[in-house]
Amino acid sequence: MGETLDTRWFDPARLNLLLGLLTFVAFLAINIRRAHSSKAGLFIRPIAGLKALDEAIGRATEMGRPVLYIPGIGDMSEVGTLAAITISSRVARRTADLGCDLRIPCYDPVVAALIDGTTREAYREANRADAYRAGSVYYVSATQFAYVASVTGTMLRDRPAANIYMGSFYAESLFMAETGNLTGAIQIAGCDQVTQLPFFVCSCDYTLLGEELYAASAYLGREPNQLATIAAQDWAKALAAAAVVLALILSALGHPEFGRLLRTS
Amino acid sequence: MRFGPLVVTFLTGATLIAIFFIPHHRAQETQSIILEWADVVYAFALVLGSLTLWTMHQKKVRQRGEGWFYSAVTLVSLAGMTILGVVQGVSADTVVGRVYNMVNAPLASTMFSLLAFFIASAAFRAFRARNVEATLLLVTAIVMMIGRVSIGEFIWKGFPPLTEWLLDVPNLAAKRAVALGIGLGAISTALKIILGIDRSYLGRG
Amino acid sequence: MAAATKSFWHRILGVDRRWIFLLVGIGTTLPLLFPVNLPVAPSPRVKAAYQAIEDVPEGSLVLVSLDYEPDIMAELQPMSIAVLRHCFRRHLKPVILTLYPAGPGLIESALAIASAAEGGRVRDEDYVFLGYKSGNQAVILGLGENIRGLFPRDFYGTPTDSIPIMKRVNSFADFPLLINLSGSAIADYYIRIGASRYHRPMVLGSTAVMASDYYPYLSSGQIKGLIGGMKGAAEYERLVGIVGDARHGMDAQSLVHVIVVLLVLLGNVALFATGGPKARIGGGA
Amino acid sequence: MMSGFDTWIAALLTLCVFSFLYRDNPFYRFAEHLFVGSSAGYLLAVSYQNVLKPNVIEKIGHGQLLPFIPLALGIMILGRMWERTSGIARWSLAFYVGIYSGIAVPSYLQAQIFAQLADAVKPFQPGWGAINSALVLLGFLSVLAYFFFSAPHTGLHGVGGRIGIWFLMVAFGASFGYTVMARVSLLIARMQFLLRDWLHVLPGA
Repeated sequence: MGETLDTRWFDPARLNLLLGLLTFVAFLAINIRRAHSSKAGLFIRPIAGLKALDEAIGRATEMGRPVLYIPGIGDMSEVGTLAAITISSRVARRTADLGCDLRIPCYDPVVAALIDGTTREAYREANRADAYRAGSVYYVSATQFAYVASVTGTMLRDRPAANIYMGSFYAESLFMAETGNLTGAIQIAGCDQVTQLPFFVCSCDYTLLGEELYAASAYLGREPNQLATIAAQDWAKALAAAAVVLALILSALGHPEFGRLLRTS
Repeated sequence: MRFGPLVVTFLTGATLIAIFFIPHHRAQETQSIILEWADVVYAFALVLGSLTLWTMHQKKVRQRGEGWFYSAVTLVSLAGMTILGVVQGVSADTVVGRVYNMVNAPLASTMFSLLAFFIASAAFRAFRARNVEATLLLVTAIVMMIGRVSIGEFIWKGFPPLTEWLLDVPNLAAKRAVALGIGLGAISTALKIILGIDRSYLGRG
Repeated sequence: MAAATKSFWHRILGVDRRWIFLLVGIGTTLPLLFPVNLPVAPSPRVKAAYQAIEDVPEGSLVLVSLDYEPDIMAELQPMSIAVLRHCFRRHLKPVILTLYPAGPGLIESALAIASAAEGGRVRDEDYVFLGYKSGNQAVILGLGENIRGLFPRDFYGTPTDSIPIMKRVNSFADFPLLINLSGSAIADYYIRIGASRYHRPMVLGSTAVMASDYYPYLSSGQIKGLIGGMKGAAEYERLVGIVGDARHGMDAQSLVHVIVVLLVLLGNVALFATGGPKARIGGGA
Repeated sequence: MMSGFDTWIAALLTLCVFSFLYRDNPFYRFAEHLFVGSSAGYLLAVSYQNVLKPNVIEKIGHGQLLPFIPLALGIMILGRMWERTSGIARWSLAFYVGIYSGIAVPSYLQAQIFAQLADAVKPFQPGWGAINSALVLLGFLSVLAYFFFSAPHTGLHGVGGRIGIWFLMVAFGASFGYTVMARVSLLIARMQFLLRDWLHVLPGA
């Protein structure tokens, strides 16, 4: 570091990370094959909040009131935002099918541009391109509380029947969820920020906890390849749990070396 | 038609993963350049977003729709801040800097402080001992609220260590598992996009 | 049970939330007007943060990234002042930067207060203020490579190459300690890159909410100490031996906590008085 | 420090926001629209001053050619303004998504997965500490079990998942209780501003 330039083409201290990544990619490949070869498909347990998503959109349609979809205040460097974009396209497809009004205020301008595209496409696929209103997906301001002010204003004035929160949320979570609770909307949240989960749990009807947000983005598609990624994650979790237990037993027997393999630089 | 963009995503994604494992200075410099480009793309996305914001409110003002006056407020402040900021700069001694401290900063911190009210009303409404789970939630929260402030120590010396224990043991255990799950979910979501398994972000539902 | 009492408890359960808001408002204002000054006891994490700064050899440069804007300055500004005062008192030389565009104004004011309180400190000799740089994660990656390249000039326009003490540092690796006070994902980036990738000892100050998120990093040793929120800042003020805004606010803090706890207890009494626990968690009234 | 006029504006806007607690009203609506316009404009100006000017305009002015690449990508994103050209924005978005997906994979792998695991395998502490270590392990494994999607929550897995939910609830309660403090701090600071800087009924700065 400092003045001398690094000329190595591989960092040996990161070998364990590379092996970890390759293992995960292998799990992914195996599960994709499994998903395609087995007739019944992979078993993935249902996620309660997702069924509620359909019901909420249905109820909004009956009531003739809009659905408000809030993709969080993460930027693209947070993967929760990517999940929010994927889920938005499923939600849009559903509102397009049912002919329900959808509003998506965005915090991040890139996310707004992406969701605008996915939503248009969803309406086109549902043969309802005409029903898509320009301005349904809009950028507000990449300033946390200016965004919140605008979203809560929309909640109070347009009275959406369902508020769907998906993505990375920070302090604003409670502000929006409590305002939504006040207006009596059905509220469904999914968030990968552990600190904000308690607020969604307290103020929403259903909450996808942590990684369920990511699982939801795969689950909603119901494509074998997507489901395979959930199974691959489960394998990795099982491997991690086994590694932890094994390492603890080995270190109790006086061999702490195994645990050190997990250290990274 | 979408094949091209998919290749672009794959190539940039794969390159950045590879760079992580390559300490060579050329690789690191390449990464800096790519990230700088990303900043520029983001800046243009801001322009795009602000233009749509402008059009939306301009339409309301022109049609004299409900609440058009408020849209006019947005238009004036948006145009004013942008033009002055581009011409004069944004540091604390400029008009924009002053407006920021006089308008944006107090609005942001007051909005934020409203959470103190909401957290009290949410606690009152949701913390009811309806079942085991809800009871655990409510008891931990109460211990935490009392134990973290000075008055907790007056009531019982054991409160502060108990809150530490709650944070260090059950909280740590749960958060570690959640963090691991989120990590795996995030990696697989990102890989799905790089490998083209999930294309919905490009507009395919 | 008499019908009148029953309807009282029902009314408690369905009370308009604005009455709760009013109680919280009063609970905050009264103690500010009539303080009683409850004492503050430092927690082990804050002590560890204090100790990490104590352990740096006198005269060293420390990298200080103050990443917050006015909306959360309530929690982090008193912390910045206390930490800077501690650094000055120990004759450490902070090299300060911010990743938020509205950060510099707050930092200048914190520097002015800290420097004046510690008998005056000289810019570019006792500290360097590099100013703001956009790009979050990209900047932090750059800090590992070439700091003077990343910040060719400091906040006041002085070329960084011409500042004598800056000649000693150009990357994370050159600092014995990294201090980050932030209320966002910036802290994660610093942990991932500064602390994990470059193995720098790091002290983190965060908003009270984010703090518990970082406990795992504390126990894994990726960060050395953690100051959480206004309470953490008050504890730090106590360790350094000063009384600032954080310690002034602690009475109101206690009272509002008591109000919220009493409200929750009242809600549960009402719940049992009106027919006991049933229904589900969450959702709500 | 703010002048008298600026303090007055800031204080009045603070009151506009507080009025939201009673109900939605024209003052809040005004503050909301002002805030949106002023913050969006500020961001635009900041990104011009800090990104577009130094990284594109000045570099191209110095005869560099490389900045034309991000400039082109940025201009392409503006294609989203019109239906007919909106497809062209896909290329820039694909590039942008690729970058952040690529960065996410190794960073999450390192900080969320390996670092957490490396910590989880630390040997048990001696004495009473061992009980805490065992509880952390139990919590970790049971919460992982809760998040295991490939099997139904029955049998041993069901029991694990149930214990996992308890750990999660305690962690949530801890987070909630811990957060109350932060929110109240922000409200205190706002009140300090109103009472001290504006009304001068508190002593101090």
